[in-house]
Amino acid sequence: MNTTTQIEVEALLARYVHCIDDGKLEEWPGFFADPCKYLITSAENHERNLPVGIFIATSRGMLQDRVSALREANIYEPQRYRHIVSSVLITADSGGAVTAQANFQVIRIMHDGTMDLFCTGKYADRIVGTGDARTYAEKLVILDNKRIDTLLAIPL
Amino acid sequence: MNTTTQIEVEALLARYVHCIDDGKLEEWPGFFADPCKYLITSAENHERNLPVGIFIATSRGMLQDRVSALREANIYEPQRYRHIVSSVLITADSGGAVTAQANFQVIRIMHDGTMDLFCTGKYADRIVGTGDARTYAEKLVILDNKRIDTLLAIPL
Amino acid sequence: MNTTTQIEVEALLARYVHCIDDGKLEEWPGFFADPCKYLITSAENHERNLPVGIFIATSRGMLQDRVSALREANIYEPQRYRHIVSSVLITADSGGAVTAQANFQVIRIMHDGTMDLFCTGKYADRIVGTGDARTYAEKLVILDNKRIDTLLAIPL
Amino acid sequence: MTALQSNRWPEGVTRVPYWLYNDEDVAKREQASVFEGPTWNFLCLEAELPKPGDYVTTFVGAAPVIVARDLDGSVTGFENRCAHRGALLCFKSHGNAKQISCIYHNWTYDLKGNLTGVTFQKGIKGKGGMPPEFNKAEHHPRPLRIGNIGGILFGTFSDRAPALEDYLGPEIVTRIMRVMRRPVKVLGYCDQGLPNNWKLYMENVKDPYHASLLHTFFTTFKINRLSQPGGIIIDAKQTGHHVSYSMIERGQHTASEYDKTELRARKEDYRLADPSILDGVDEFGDGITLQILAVFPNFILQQIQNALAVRKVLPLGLAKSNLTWTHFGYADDDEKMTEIRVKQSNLVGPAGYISMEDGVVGGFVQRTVAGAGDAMEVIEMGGHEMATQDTRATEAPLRGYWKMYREIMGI
Amino acid sequence: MTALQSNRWPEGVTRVPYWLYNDEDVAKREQASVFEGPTWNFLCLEAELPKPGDYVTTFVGAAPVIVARDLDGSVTGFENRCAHRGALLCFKSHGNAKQISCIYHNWTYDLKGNLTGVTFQKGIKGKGGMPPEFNKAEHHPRPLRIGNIGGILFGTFSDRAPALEDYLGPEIVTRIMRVMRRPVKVLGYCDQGLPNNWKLYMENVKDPYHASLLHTFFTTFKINRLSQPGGIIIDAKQTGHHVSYSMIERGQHTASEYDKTELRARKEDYRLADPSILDGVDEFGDGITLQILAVFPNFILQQIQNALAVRKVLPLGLAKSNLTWTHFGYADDDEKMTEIRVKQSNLVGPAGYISMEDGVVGGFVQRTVAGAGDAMEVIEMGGHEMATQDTRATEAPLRGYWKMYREIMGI
Amino acid sequence: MTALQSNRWPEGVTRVPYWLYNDEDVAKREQASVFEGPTWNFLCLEAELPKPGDYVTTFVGAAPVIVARDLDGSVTGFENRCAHRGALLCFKSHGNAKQISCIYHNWTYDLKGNLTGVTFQKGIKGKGGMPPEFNKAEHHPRPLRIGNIGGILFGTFSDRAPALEDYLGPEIVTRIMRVMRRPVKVLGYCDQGLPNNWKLYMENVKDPYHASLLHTFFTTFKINRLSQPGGIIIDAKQTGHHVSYSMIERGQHTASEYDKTELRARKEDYRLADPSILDGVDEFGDGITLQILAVFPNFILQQIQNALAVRKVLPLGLAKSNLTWTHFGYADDDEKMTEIRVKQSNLVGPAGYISMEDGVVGGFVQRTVAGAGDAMEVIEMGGHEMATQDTRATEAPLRGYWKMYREIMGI
Ligand code: FES
Ligand code: FES
Ligand code: FES
Ligand SMILES: [Fe+3]
Ligand SMILES: [Fe+3]
Ligand SMILES: [Fe+3]
Repeated sequence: MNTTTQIEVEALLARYVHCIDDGKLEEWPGFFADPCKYLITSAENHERNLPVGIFIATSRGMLQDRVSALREANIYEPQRYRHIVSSVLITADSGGAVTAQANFQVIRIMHDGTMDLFCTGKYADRIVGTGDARTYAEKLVILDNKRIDTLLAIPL
Repeated sequence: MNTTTQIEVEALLARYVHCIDDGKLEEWPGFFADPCKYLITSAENHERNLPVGIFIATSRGMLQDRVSALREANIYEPQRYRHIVSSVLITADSGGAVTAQANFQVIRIMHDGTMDLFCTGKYADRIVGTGDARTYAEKLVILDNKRIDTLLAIPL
Repeated sequence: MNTTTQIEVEALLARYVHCIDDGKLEEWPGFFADPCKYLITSAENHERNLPVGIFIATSRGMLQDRVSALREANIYEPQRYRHIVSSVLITADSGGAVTAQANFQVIRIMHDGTMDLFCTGKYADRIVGTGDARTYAEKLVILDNKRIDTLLAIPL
Repeated sequence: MTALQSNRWPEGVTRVPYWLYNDEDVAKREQASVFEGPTWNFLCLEAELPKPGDYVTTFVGAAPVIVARDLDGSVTGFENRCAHRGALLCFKSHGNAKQISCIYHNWTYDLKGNLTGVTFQKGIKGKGGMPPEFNKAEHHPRPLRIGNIGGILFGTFSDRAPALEDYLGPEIVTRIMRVMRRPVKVLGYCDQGLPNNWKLYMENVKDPYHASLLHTFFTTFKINRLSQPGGIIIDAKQTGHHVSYSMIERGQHTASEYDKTELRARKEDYRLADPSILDGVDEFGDGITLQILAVFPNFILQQIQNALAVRKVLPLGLAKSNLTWTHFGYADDDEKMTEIRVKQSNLVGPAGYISMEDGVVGGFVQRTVAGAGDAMEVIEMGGHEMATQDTRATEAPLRGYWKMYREIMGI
Repeated sequence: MTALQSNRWPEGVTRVPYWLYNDEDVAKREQASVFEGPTWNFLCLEAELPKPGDYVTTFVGAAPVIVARDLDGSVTGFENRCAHRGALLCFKSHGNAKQISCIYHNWTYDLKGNLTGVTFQKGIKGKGGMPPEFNKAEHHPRPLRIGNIGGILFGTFSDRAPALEDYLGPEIVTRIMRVMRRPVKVLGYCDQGLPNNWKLYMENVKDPYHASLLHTFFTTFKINRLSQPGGIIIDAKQTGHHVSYSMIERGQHTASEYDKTELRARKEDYRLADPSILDGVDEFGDGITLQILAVFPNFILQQIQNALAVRKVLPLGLAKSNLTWTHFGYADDDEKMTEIRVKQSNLVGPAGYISMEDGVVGGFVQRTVAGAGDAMEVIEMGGHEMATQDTRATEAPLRGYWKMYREIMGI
Repeated sequence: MTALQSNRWPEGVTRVPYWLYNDEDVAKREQASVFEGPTWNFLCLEAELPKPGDYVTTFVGAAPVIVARDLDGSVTGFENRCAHRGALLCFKSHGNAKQISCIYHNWTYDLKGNLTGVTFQKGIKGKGGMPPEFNKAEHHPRPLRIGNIGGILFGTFSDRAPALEDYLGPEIVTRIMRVMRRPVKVLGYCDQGLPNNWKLYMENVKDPYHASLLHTFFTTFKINRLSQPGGIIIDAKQTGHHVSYSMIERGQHTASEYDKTELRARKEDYRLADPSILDGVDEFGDGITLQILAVFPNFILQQIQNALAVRKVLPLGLAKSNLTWTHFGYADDDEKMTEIRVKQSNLVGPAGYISMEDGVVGGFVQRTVAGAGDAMEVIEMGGHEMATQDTRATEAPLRGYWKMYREIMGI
């Protein structure tokens, strides 16, 4: 296996989750190629090949719109996420594109301190670029849980 | 420390948990040497040197039987696991055998979407072989929680 | 990025959490420089620049006193932690000091088997020394949850 | 003494006491009188049962039920509880079977819910078995009457429930058929956990007043605003159903109170970087961009531009509920049309730009209930009546809902 | 009004209402009338208290208790609640102590539960302290009567409970002693959380009818099948206890209804890659490969081949319970014998090949209770009586259990 | 029938039944009679509302409330529930606003809680809107009376509550002002979840008897021991408040029962590696190293050396509660003094060397309640009276607390 690629892909994911957990959402679209595919869906929909999930974006613009909607338009209680990811596994590495999957869980912490296991699942990623300049051409967020508690505002 | 060994042992564990979480149980026995020791037990039993835990296998055959029982014989609700592992620590590396421990937690997700923290604990592994051909000669799954909710079907 | 540093910092954290989870608290102060800053606080206090958190130590002696108080003085039910950490991100590396952050979650398991998500948060570390001799000159344990269930005895 | 026992609810429906959202006895009576009473409960779409033997499991309130396509092609339904010792008969969300066997002791049923086999009824080697007088015909799960309107399947345990079409009334039927005009296909499922009593979600759905005030996204992009043409339809019999709709503003927009009022919800300067999400088509040819239709007690049919869905809310205890979204399109949609619906699904669901807030606002009410004592909601927007009107500055649909609720609950 | 108050349970035990599994008042009365009533509750094995000062903490229903080996060698038991202001006296699962000190104010007790010291009873420097009339002898935790049968310790809070041997009856005592013939040692502990009311697990244990139908593994390997010789034993006094057993088929297996019936559970072609798990020994010399013995209200003694265990189920609220498994062998087992028991432990417990399903089937019933209203279980397999019989195609043990339950609960 | 209905509590306060900690009706009546009754509930520190428009959200029992600094500079308070349909008005823990707008339908309120705007009250284009007779003045959240003692803000919903100073009485006021002598600033917040009924924490706080027995750290370092000079102060009117204090031992320590008794809590040989935590200053000049002051029903003011804090305990259901710690210093503390308080904060809070045990001991009692039936606590240390005395070997403050509780609850 290629040690460097492994560590770089892990580092990309580390930067990605810290970006979200630190609330730097404006930087989040920058982790993606443009056009791209970002889809949050449930394992059930994914396995039954149903196209409608929880949220989809096919361009950086749609990702930016998500952020501005959260900043400007939508009302939701102050909350933060804590991503715990593990087992980044590179499943293919050819011609500048790396395919990888990783396990994740997200704990949602409300401003009043309430802490809940919000969701778990698998990232299925296609990564383009090299070194520290890698971006996600495709990021499927496949949730194990088909129930979302209350609402899903912040991206996963 | 030996960087390569560290990364290979982490990769072995990553493949192991994705194998289970992706439901590819038929491939699971292949992660073990034959004969081997696979024991799921509680920290309490482990610390009191009590031999009976939750499940034990001393051969690949017993691991295969576990899978066929789940496929053919036993009745349980559709469910999946999500393993989150961390802190793979190599505690010994001598003569082709590596001893390592790692923390884990398993979230169980039922087909209806119910998501529970199912168990947490420590993997205590003895790994034989080299490179990508490493297998578990011994894998102790030491659970922190002594209570198992409902039933334990899928291996940990 | 510096692969070796990344792996060494991850290994330091791995040893740190196994030390606590294995109950070897007497070894815990040895992970810190002397003097040092170890502070457990909530994200709320941290963001509002409020100096009082949950626990603070500014010397190895204070860390040792924490351990002896737990061993000799304080009464609390037998319990253990399971740390799950992820996304170790090195944010600066200059002149022998490395700054890094990592996500963590701690599950608390009581002697009767009760298992709870005890807290989640971020380690913000300043690490001095080199190779396997690195220690924490500063370790901020910034909890997402502002509520602590029952009591906090064992360090995080 | 529980709140229900002391029944502190004055006449009428312009006041609604908060204890309705936090009382065990109310919940128990709702199961008996509302869900198992003379009402029709949404079960699933007929499109989810294409082949003989297909079944889906769901709930009528708290009662688990099975809906199946019988081998003879008819749709059947019955309680999902074995007549022997009560085990769930089907524990998967959906499947296909020629008959249903209980896993506990292997009693078997046909897809109409008739008991067809009792294992060892005659014992083994002449020992044990059921007593001679045991009669299989007397033992079966409770059957459901099934109603089908445009491929939407409803069920009731009650003989007193009128025929489904009469229950809905012509105004509602017309509006259902407007959407269910062609065969549909499921595009995706989603469950949403709501931090509130199930009725608070129904209040939200039946409240045209909040839409442009709570949901900024709505108003900002003129998908909907109170000053747009629109209104509400309430069936003449006032049986607790309603439709709320709005349409594209043709010609020039005339100033109104809406525009004069200072609203948090108005951000005229706000624009999308990628507006493709709004590239919809007027597929109904009537300019109606939004139609929300609710059937008592807990069903919603949604058309928001080209995003179509059925929703159902079920209680999970007193202070939680589960909202199920079934997104659909038409069986003959081409790829392009499906892509439009997929993108517009970003508007709805738990992460939806215009439905996100509905996930939490019920919780905001629920959190004030414990301290509310005998306090009551004030439901006077649009006056006291509960009739069809061409404004959405009204809470008439809520009043209609509570009127039906009081009748059926006998409080 | 709660279900218990309206007591909707017709005469007899061939029908059992589902509301018994979901009613607060039932649970409260069970604590007072069943667990704290004239019954014997399993505490632990005597082998868990080898040395003077050893103690174990457990529960009698919801009441925490301490079982100890006193310094004089006798076994004692009392409620685990300080007589001062109610703190738990011992909060560890087990330990060893010469006396027990409450951590809150340091009141001390001997291992018989007598109050031996009250800190500052006379005050400090003549100030404060307990009033002169305070008499230590009047203050102590509630004592438990202890019964010991073959090294299995039981306790009761009730004076009305008959002596343990009379409570069990000779048939049960004989079958207990068959297993407890020699000193035992604990091989392992396990807790299992059950998603159902505790009584649903007891129903499952007392139900010989389900074994070969629910548990495929059982039948596939002929560890047990209904057509094997076997039966049930019910004590003459019908006090809610029973034994269910089966034995190796000697000679040629004769066809029976069992083999003719089409059963999910039969998979003759199914084989093990490593059958060493089945290498058992007939250590009792009577060919009985399975003996399940249940004592009212919540104790089970298990022999499945060479896998021995005691089990106890305790309520955790209405819809959950905790099942404790204590696996054991004989003190004089050699390594080889222990290895056999360890491997066969794969058959039982929460992951057990033949007990796994029992962890969820009670939950399948619990999930149908909320919608069940006044519906009732049908318990007629084997007719209406509740006597010993040589078939396991019967639900007689359930009827015996419910008969005792109704008497003791007074419903 | 609930425990409260059958009210099994004999006269007096030397016995307290455990069912008080586990009864739904008790909890409901506490909300109506204790928290919303003629008592004063701690809200926050005035220092948390420095600027006009600043607000803090908190609770009076289960009722969410808003405390604000009005634009006119006065402190106001009212229930955090919209007068329309009950949504929380403010959902953040704190903030600053000129007016308060409900997010649901944008009804607006001034910082005194007056309803100032009803969106579309006159409808839109002459359609809809509120009925003409609707009068804004009749609709507003329930107001709180505000009391301020030394910058500690209290509130009450009740007109029957006496003025705050009369409620507290001169003895308590004096001891509050001893600490609140100068303007304060918040140094940190912490919430602690307690595994017990809220009253068990108040019992613990009002119990001087346990301090040196449960808390080893205390005694080991002579921060406090029962033989040190100290005592308790109870207000003459016996309204359920109290102060417990201790001071440095001057001169030579004289032997006492304390030293003769064998106590788990005494470990003379135990020393700190870094004793800087104990480098405090006698900032009050009276040698009092510890003052714990409790105001009925749920407020605590703490001085432990230089660690100052206010605490408040609120019920979270029957068996859980939330304890809020607000650590503070004086506005004019220099860096060195702040550092001292920061280090000494290690003594208190959920991880505190001398408060850690209080987080769990209430849970130890709670766990024995389910099995306690009609059993009662024994509260006789220090006799039967409830007066000021110069010993802390007494439970007098508990008796005072329960006396007030019985009066207010009418049981
Ligand atoms: S419960 Fe269904 S067959 Fe027995
Ligand atoms: S509660 Fe046990 S000594 Fe006070
Ligand atoms: S609930 Fe507040 S404005 Fe309607
Ligand atoms: Fe809405
Ligand atoms: Fe079974
Ligand atoms: Fe204390």
